[in-house]
Amino acid sequence: MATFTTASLRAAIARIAAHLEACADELNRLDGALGDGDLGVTMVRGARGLVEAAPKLPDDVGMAFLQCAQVFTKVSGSTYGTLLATGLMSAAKLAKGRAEIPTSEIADLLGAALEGMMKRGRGNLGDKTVLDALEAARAAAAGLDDPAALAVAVDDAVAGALERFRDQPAKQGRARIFGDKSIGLDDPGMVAFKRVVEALR
Amino acid sequence: MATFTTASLRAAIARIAAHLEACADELNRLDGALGDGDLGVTMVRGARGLVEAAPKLPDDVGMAFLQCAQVFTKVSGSTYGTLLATGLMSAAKLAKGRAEIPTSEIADLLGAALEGMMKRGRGNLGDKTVLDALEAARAAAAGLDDPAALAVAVDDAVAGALERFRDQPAKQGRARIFGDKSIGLDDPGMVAFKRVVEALR
Amino acid sequence: MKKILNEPFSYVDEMLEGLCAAHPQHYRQAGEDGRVIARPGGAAPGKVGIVTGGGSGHLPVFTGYVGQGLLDACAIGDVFSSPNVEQMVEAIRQANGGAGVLCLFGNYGGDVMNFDMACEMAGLEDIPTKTVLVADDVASAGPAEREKRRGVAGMVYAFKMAGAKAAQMADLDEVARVAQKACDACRSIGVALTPCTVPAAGHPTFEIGEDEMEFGMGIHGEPGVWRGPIRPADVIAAEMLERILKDMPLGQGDRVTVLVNSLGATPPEELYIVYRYIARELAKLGVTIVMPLVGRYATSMEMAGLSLTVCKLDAELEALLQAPAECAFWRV
Amino acid sequence: MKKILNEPFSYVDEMLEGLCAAHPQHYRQAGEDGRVIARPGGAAPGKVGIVTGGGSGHLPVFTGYVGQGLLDACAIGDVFSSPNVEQMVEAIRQANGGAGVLCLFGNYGGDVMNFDMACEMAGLEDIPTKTVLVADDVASAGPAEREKRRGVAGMVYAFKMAGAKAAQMADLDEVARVAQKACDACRSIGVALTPCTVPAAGHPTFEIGEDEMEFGMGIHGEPGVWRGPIRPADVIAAEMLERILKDMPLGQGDRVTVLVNSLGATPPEELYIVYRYIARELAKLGVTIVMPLVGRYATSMEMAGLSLTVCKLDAELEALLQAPAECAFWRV
Ligand SMILES: Nc1ncnc2c1ncn2[C@@H]1O[C@H](COP(=O)(O)OP(=O)(O)O)[C@@H](O)[C@H]1O
Ligand SMILES: Nc1ncnc2c1ncn2[C@@H]1O[C@H](COP(=O)(O)OP(=O)(O)O)[C@@H](O)[C@H]1O
Ligand SMILES: [Mg+2]
Ligand SMILES: [Mg+2]
Ligand SMILES: [Mg+2]
Ligand SMILES: [Mg+2]
Repeated sequence: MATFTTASLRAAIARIAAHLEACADELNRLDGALGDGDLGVTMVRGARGLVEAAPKLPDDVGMAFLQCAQVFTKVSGSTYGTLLATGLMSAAKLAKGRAEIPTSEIADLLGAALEGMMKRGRGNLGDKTVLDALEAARAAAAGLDDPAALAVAVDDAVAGALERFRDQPAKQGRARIFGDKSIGLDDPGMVAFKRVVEALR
Repeated sequence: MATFTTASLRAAIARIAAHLEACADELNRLDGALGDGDLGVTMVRGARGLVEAAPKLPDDVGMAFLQCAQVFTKVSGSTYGTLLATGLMSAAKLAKGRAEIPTSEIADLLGAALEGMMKRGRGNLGDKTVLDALEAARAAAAGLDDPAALAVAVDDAVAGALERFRDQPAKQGRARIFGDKSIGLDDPGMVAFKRVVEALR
Repeated sequence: MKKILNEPFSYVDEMLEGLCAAHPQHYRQAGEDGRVIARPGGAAPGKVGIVTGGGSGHLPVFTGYVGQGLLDACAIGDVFSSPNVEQMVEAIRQANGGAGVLCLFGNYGGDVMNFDMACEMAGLEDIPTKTVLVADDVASAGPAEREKRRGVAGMVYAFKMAGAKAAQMADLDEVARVAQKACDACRSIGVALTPCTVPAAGHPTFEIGEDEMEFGMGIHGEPGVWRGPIRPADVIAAEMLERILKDMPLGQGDRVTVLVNSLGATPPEELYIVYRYIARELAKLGVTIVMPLVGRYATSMEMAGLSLTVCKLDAELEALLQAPAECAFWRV
Repeated sequence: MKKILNEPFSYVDEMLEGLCAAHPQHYRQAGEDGRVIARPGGAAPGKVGIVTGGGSGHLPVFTGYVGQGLLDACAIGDVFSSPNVEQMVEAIRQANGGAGVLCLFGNYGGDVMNFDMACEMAGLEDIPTKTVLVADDVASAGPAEREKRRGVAGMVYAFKMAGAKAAQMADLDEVARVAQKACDACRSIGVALTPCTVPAAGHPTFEIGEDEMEFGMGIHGEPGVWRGPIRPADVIAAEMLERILKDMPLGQGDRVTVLVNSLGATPPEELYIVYRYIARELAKLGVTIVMPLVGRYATSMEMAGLSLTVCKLDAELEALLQAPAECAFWRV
């Protein structure tokens, strides 16, 4: 049975961080079209913070998630940073006290993160936000216990979500005030999530 | 020997006031070109104040002048009002205690007014201001004791002063900052004084 | 951009450095990045701490109201941006004198979310917190959706009254109750004549015609209720008062306090012209004005415009309003 | 014209009505036309009265500084215009508590002439007066012609120090001596970024490019020393300080007070950025800053820009600076 450990987390951080550096401009541009254009900055700052924190992350996966959450509470005052911090903190509660999480439980961690983030942001599924990408990832991960298969399934699912929501209007955050002008444009937060999961494929 | 009395002053006020009402726009316009455009307003307000004050002016010509001076302290915060008030007050000091002033002394009253106004405004003859018109009037009045002849001489002299200064630059007040642009334009304060004396011709 | 600054990205940090240099008796920088302003003497033991936070560009709001009888700490974001969660947690720590901390701030999405998380994290550090949101802008939502309203200048009264209650050593529930009561008693509305420029953006927050005003606009340029030619002061004042009274009727014998607040560029001369109208009209209704404020209390840098806040008083709020208080921008 | 007003010609009278309605504890309208603001309690018997006056549009200057430990009365002209002589005489009467009256005002031609006449008329009423002119703007004339300089924000210190001296029941000569000493100790210089609009004129006082500033401009738009692209805050602050120090050298051990003053629209955020620089530089020179002021103390309605005033203190001036004072705009 494959498991997720702090070592897996360190490896993931390294891959995600490298990929996000390359995606920063794209994310700033997408957020610039539907918001204040800082999403790339948020992601890069967060990723760099994670890289810095990685060597000292504890073996308790829950506590490791908590420290990752704290990184995101410092990076910026933007919504996405706080939502990611919230998601990581919710996952931390579930993982607390354990040094190994079975791959089959990753869907539960994603579910916990989703629940925390919905509560925090008072957002709903269908609003065309990162929440919808996360829910797609959770559903795809459910029942899978091979890490590689899971990574592929999750990335494909998030791509599908992007596809599905592209022609809907945004109902949350700064993008909402653009109303129907957001139709046809990808939600920057969903794209950011896509960049994260595709780095793990 | 002809004399100047409070009755003469009342008659003069009536003629000056009527004429200034007709000249207000012209004076505002002239002051607008070289200043803040309020000179017509100052003159009309002053004239109306004098008309109101006229019936109750005392027989003591000096005290009558003092009350006229007080009218001008109220009409506005502009230079011209204060200068006229100063001139009237200076004349008042000379005339104080007398109900009749020989016409031959009018030049002295004008001289006293001029001196007071120069001190108040720290202005000099040759600055192209009301002072130059006043000096021309004083010089013309000197030695005359027929009121009608004096009125003509004074008006002609002020006209001559206007002529003489027209092509010089202003050296005092707001007009000064216009520098050489004031060349060719009449000084509004000199014109206002001309309108006063021509009303008495 | 008609602004006096160095690097746009150092605007807030340089401002805070100057603020603390000028008023060391009132303000102290705290936190890893100096983005928390706290009282120089530290938290008062046993007193409920009051914390606020929000974007920069609104001085005296938010930072300026840290002071005796007012706030204990403030988390400071970039211009018009929420502070981050860690800054808020640090502000909560700085304000904690062992009796818990009230988070009292304007109802803006980012601030709400971040304070929510910050309170959760403070909880992990065993600091009890309560949250009260200021939502006084009647232009931003109807009475049925009051909880969706933006927080504007009314927060000054909430700071004052809650601050006075905390200074009396009331407990956290009591301080939160008073803060909520003050918020419930306030109604505000603003008009904007010109935009302002966020330094990092470098361009005005919105466009508006040379003879236009926007009625009901928010302090970050959030859309208002109408845009049209600039009206006379009394006509503007009448509509502001009417909209406030529609939401919160007042009559004979009522006591209120009133704030006529410049959004920045509008000079006190014009505020007094408006105050004159408001005072007359309230007098006609038999309403007594207590301790009116006329000036710059909640601004948007160099934006032209003004807001009116009416706060209805009962004996408790009136006493708290008049209790002593002191910061660099206001002394009671 | 981005202003909130009714009739341009009622701007000043409506402003004064609002001012007195909002702060009856500080201000009372007097005179036939209400254009004098005096202390509500009347002149203090035996105390030297201090009177100022000038055009409107500079709040808190001039009217705002009537108050305890400050001024006793003020004559108020239209926007940017001198009050008339009668208004000044009335202000002198209102301030006269039997110990004579100091006329303390800015060095502007119309005001000087009118106060000169007003003092003469007050003399006819047996009220002894003395006059001290504020002439602190180093941009307006070189050191050889100091007496020709315009009076700007430095007058706030002259009001404060003379007001404190009068409150100590000093005689007229002493109060005038202190006022003159305060004026001699002050140097100011300003920069303007935008003009303002005189309501009755309806158009801006001057034109300036979107990226331009004018260094050394006066508060009515009087020409400055150069016009050019807007520079960084620290560069502007450095030139202001340099010009002041050239006129009044300061060094190790000197004590000063400093005012970083907004001309109106420039927000406190930017004033603090500039104060930060000034405080650092003066510290480098070994100069100690006492009770700095940062805010809107002498303005030109909605003009953008700021001024720096440095006032060199000796023990006497420092004590007078810190003596209690209170008006609606400032409390010490
Ligand atoms: N209330 C919300 N709940 C969930 N997701 C949200 C919410 N608001 C915004 N988002 C997501 O956050 C993304 C924007 O993040 P960010 O740029 O940090 O926002 P901002 O700069 O406006 O604070 C959006 O594209 C969307 O996916
Ligand atoms: N210092 C001065 N001495 C004498 N006359 C002066 C002086 N300054 C201005 N004047 C006269 O006053 C006239 C302008 O008067 P007025 O419009 O009242 O001035 P302002 O509106 O600028 O105060 C000028 O045309 C000039 O004749
Ligand atoms: Mg964004
Ligand atoms: Mg953002
Ligand atoms: Mg004029
Ligand atoms: Mg004038």
